[in-house]
Amino acid sequence: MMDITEIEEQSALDKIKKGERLDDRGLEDFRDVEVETGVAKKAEGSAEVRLGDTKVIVGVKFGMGEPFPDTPDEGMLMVNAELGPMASPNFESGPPGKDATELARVVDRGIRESEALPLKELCVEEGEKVWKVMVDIHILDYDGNLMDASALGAAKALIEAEIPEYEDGEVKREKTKEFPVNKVPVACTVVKVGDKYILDPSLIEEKIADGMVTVTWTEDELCSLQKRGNGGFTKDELLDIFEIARKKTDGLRKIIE
Amino acid sequence: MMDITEIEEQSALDKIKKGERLDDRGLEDFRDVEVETGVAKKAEGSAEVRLGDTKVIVGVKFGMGEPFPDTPDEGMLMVNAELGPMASPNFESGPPGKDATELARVVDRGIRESEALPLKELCVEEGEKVWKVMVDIHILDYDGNLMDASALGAAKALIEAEIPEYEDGEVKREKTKEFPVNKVPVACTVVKVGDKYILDPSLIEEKIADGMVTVTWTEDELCSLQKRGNGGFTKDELLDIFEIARKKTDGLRKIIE
Amino acid sequence: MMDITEIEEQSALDKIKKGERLDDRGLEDFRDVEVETGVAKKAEGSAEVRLGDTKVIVGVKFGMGEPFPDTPDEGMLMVNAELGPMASPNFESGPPGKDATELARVVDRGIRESEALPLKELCVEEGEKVWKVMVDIHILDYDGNLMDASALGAAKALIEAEIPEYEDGEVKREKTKEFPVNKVPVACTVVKVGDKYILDPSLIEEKIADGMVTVTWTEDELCSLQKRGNGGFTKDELLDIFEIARKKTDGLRKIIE
Amino acid sequence: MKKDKKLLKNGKRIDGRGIGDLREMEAEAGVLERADGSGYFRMGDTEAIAAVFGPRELHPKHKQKPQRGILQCRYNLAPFSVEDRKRPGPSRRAKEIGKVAEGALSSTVFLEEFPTATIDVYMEVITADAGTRCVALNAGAIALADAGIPMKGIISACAAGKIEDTPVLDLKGEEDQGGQVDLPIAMNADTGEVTLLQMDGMTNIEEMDEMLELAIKGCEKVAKKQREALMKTF
Amino acid sequence: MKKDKKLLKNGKRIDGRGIGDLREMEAEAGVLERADGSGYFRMGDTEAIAAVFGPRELHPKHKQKPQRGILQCRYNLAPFSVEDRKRPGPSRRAKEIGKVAEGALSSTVFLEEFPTATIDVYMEVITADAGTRCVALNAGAIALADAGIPMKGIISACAAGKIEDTPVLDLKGEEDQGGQVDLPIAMNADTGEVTLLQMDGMTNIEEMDEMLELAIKGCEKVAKKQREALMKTF
Amino acid sequence: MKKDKKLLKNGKRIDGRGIGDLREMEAEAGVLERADGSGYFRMGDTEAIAAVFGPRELHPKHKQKPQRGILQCRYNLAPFSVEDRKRPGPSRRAKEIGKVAEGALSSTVFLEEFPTATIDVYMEVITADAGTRCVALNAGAIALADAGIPMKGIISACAAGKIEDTPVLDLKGEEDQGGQVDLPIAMNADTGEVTLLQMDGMTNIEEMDEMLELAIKGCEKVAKKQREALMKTF
Repeated sequence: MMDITEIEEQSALDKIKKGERLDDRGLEDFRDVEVETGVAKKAEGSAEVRLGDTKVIVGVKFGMGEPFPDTPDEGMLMVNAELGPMASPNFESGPPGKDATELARVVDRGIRESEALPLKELCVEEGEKVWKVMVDIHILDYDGNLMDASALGAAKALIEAEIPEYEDGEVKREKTKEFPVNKVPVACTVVKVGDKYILDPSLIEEKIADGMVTVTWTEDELCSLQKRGNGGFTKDELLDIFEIARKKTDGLRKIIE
Repeated sequence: MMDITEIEEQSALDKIKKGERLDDRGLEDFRDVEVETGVAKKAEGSAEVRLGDTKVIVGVKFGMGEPFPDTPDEGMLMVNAELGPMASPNFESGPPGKDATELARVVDRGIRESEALPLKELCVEEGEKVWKVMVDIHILDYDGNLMDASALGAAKALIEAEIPEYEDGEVKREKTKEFPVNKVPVACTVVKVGDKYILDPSLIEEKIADGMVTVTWTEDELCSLQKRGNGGFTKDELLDIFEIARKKTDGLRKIIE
Repeated sequence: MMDITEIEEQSALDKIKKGERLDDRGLEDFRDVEVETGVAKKAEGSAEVRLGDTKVIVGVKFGMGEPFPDTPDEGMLMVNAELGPMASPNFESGPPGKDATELARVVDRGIRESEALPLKELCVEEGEKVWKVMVDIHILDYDGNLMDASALGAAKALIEAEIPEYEDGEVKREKTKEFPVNKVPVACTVVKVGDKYILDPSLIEEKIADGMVTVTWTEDELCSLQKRGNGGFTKDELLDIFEIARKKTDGLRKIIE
Repeated sequence: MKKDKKLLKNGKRIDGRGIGDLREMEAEAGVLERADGSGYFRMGDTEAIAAVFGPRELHPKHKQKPQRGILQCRYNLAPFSVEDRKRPGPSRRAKEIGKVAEGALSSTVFLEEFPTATIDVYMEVITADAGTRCVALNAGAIALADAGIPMKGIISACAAGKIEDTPVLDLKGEEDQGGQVDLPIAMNADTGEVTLLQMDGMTNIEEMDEMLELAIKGCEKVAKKQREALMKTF
Repeated sequence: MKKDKKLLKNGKRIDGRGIGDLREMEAEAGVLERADGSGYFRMGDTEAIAAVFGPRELHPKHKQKPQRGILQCRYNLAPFSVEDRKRPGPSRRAKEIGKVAEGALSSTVFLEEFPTATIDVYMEVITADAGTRCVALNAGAIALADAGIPMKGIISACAAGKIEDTPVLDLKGEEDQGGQVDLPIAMNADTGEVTLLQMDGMTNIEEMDEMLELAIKGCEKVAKKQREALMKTF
Repeated sequence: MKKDKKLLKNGKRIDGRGIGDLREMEAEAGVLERADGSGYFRMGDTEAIAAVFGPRELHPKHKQKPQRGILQCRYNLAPFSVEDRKRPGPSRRAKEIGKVAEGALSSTVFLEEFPTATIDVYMEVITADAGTRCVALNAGAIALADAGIPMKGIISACAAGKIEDTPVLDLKGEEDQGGQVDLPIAMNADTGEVTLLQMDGMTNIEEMDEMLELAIKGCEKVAKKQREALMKTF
């Protein structure tokens, strides 16, 4: 006998085979995307992203730090994600596990590899003092597709962020100026279920996925890939997936720019 | 069927209803208070406090450190408590849990808020070097009322402490001078059981408490409060409790001064 | 009924009583000792040691660090051991437990106490910069006698190590010079089983040991001892054990010099 | 504590409030989908979200109590909720607040109805501008009610304090930094019982009486706001 | 990234390889005794050892799945495997690689044959000179086969990349540092399916096509080497 | 090690002791109430308290042994026991000493009488002036006897050492810092068997013979002191 989850999974699967979805979306449709900014008043930039019932807050804080020895004249980017127990009955308190680590690192690479941030301009004193850009992803409600929601929130929070002045050895948070973002990396996860592709998977749909690829595009370049879950893809499937993601990220980028 | 602990708890409860206690104390009596100093020879100040079978050692060590950025000309106070596995069959090894953390923080606030320590005088070089006053609470035997025992031990250990000289960039532990304590914060926990108040609860009595308030007084001011456990108090009850604690802390203070 | 392990243990025990061993070695014979160097190309020195099915890699890395305050003009030795889950079905992932800690510390003391390393020569700038000699023991396959294998590997890796040049504030790993080792500490663990002594115990033999002593000798001095396991030894037994270990370590030392 | 700035002028505070005024409040129930109950509370710039899961089986089993359930709280500040980014995960301060929050909320829940179970209350502070534990508790109490947990009354919290020797209600960040006393309380607004009480600073019984009086009146206003939010969800 | 050194000259790379050449490989099965299966793989200077334990009972029990087994990976760099000694224990990077390795290997194992069980794959990198996750996976796949785990095909991995605007196969350390794109993949050489795919750097679809083509051909050569190693053990 | 100070003069040590003299000792049994057994031991300025809990059920269950109980030790230095305040919790050194203490005490307990159980020995050093592991073990052995655990004999410990090329008994702090060899042992005073043995420093077999002889005689005196303390509790 199947339990409720299994029955739901089977329904989701049956629907997708017929080109339909449980919530009547088209296979390549996202749920409603809502983006709100200024949600965390102490952050220098923040954004809340909702994809249906999935809800993520991203906050950006600036701080002063010592640069890495191999990049003495560059600011530092740090991305952290917490899958706290609030977001799901299955999450536990404690240090970030594999899922949170992967989430943070995929978002990090999207920003880093796209050279979205002007790291050289974030150097205050070579080898001594550079700005740290600290991006914290806080998951509030988890109904699938954390990757796309988090990447979108991070991009928006960075776009919105204002950098404090640094005067007389102190960070002056009351004085800020605009923080330039060179590129806007946006992620889209393409999910294979049987011989179909779907986008923006709900929690149930993630469970029945045969594999997923999170593709991060800037306006005109592919800057990060991450295949997730079990299952495999042929080369032709991958090339299709990159194109599907490209189109969708163009649309998502418009929402936050 | 009740197990032994439940039977004991029931007896304690029945007694208190009649204004009596298992060990024949009056409701507002402390168990025998014994305070011994100089018990840890490598500490700059130390005290062992016994409240009946409860036994606590507090040691004070001084060290040199960098001040907090927002108080560059003040020494630093650190209070830590270990509820090690020695003290009770129910304590486990590992990092401090909620109980140890609360214990340390309540004792810390009593000392900090009463301005007992001359923190400004503990500055050696502004922004660079200040004394750290490190108070470690070590629980040896746990039969209730760790808060009052620990706070009393901490106050006594600080009164007894002698501060080392700092010469030529080194802490000289062989040369010490007196360490001035401005105020003597003393804690008294008032426990509500039914419609009665009791003081200095044993382990069994803590279990049947409807709520407790730990009240810290200096000679003439109330400097810290902490309601503990479930249950609630009306405003009038609270005002009574503050007075009960005031009288009792006056008595306890005499023991250690 | 005994399980397979118990039957094996019983056979090992019976054999030893008769002066024999499961693998037909003599009581004081080591299994084949194989030592290979240069096995970790990024290490400044490395050695793989095999004692039968036991297999250990030791790597030596040099780094620059601040000296300990009480030895401002000396380099620092650090020895670490990982009993990773690869080496045995019974090892778990996680921070080093008691066994790994003991292993690292016994190897550490053999090197430190024999004054094998010229720590004074490893000072670059007194009180500021000294070389750290970092010895990492990695267990790949565990069939008993990790102590002797690890100590031998550590000695060999240090002998093989070349120290980088330090120029213009940077470690230049492409330029190296010889690293002098003054003494060669070698460990031999003597195991008591009933009234017999055996050397180089296999995993099964370690389980039936009545006690072991790990004895570390340099060419001419005893520099470290560690009694391990339960059981006890009379003084005369101990003096015998030191001599047995001396002879055997002389032989082992020849293999690595 | 810097005391150079004047915090009170002609009985008015830096943001124009009177002695006994709360900051502007906002409350909402049912803000999350996965949790069994959830709540949002804002007081001035300080805001928090809370989620409730349970009653559900307590793990590990040896912590289960045969006679009654337990209520567990996690109080946490988001890394971006404060001036200088906070390391993720509960600090010592947060652990202590989690514990007193358990005391504050447990008293109102009929835990004897849920033997062996746990009710988990997770509170996240999104922006911290003083009064974080009170705001978190207010969100937590809404979440408990939203989860349908049977309760003896709503728990409502706010802080009184002392600035420039004057008892006042609901300190905001600058007042807190320059203040002399911080007195957060939580109250069962239906029974009038104080279920959380902490205090830092130097004071006396007369001032305590005044501050408690202010805080109790504040809690009543908070309770009204919480109830309004809960009404909207029915 | 320092880009001052010329990495390509007349179609040849710093170590003399052509655009589509792998580094020299070495493979061995059954290198450990205690593990149920083990493997060694080397590609140029990068080398790794892997051990497989299982199928065996999964602890804690509440993680067991009634319908199928799970495959768990640990990827770790030895402290002495890199230029500056690495702190022991898996870093954030290593945790992530462990997770994608699970995805890469799980797809080939008949996990439905082992309900409630776990198959543990432990991979240790001994020397790191770029391509560590691929080399570790190649050792891991050999170890799985050596352990007799029923599989749909061997998993083989290698990375393509872009240096000086040119797609190339199997970057070594200096190329990786000066490179523009890193594209590690793992492939089931029997089905042609890509089971691990990561990419960092800026590129476009045409280049991706070229790089994937190079990497897929590389994986086929890796598979040959793995099979040879496994043949020797029979 | 600073060797500028003269540690031996005319056969006398800095505190006036002869070569083979122990420091002044103090011993007490039953110093704690909650523990099943407890002990206190002091040797000069070094002092320790020990508590024994058990035999009691071992958790987690999969560590239980069907044939015999186990004995577990925790050795810890109080943060204020040393010159520079120590971070709370067992260090690497303390973990190792816990392990050798288990070996030293297990040998004397009839563990086969307690299948599946654990006996836990917790030792806390209050003041450390050399010889801490021996003093802790002496307290631990008293605690075991005080708990009524059946034993083959009392375990007694002390250290010999070498200062200025001379074997001596029971080094105090300054001697330890300026010394050449440290040789802590524990002995079953009833059987004469050495159950803990560690040694650091450079020496030879003749010196070892002398030092062991000194230490064994020392342990006998320690045993006398322990037995006196235990007698007082009956």
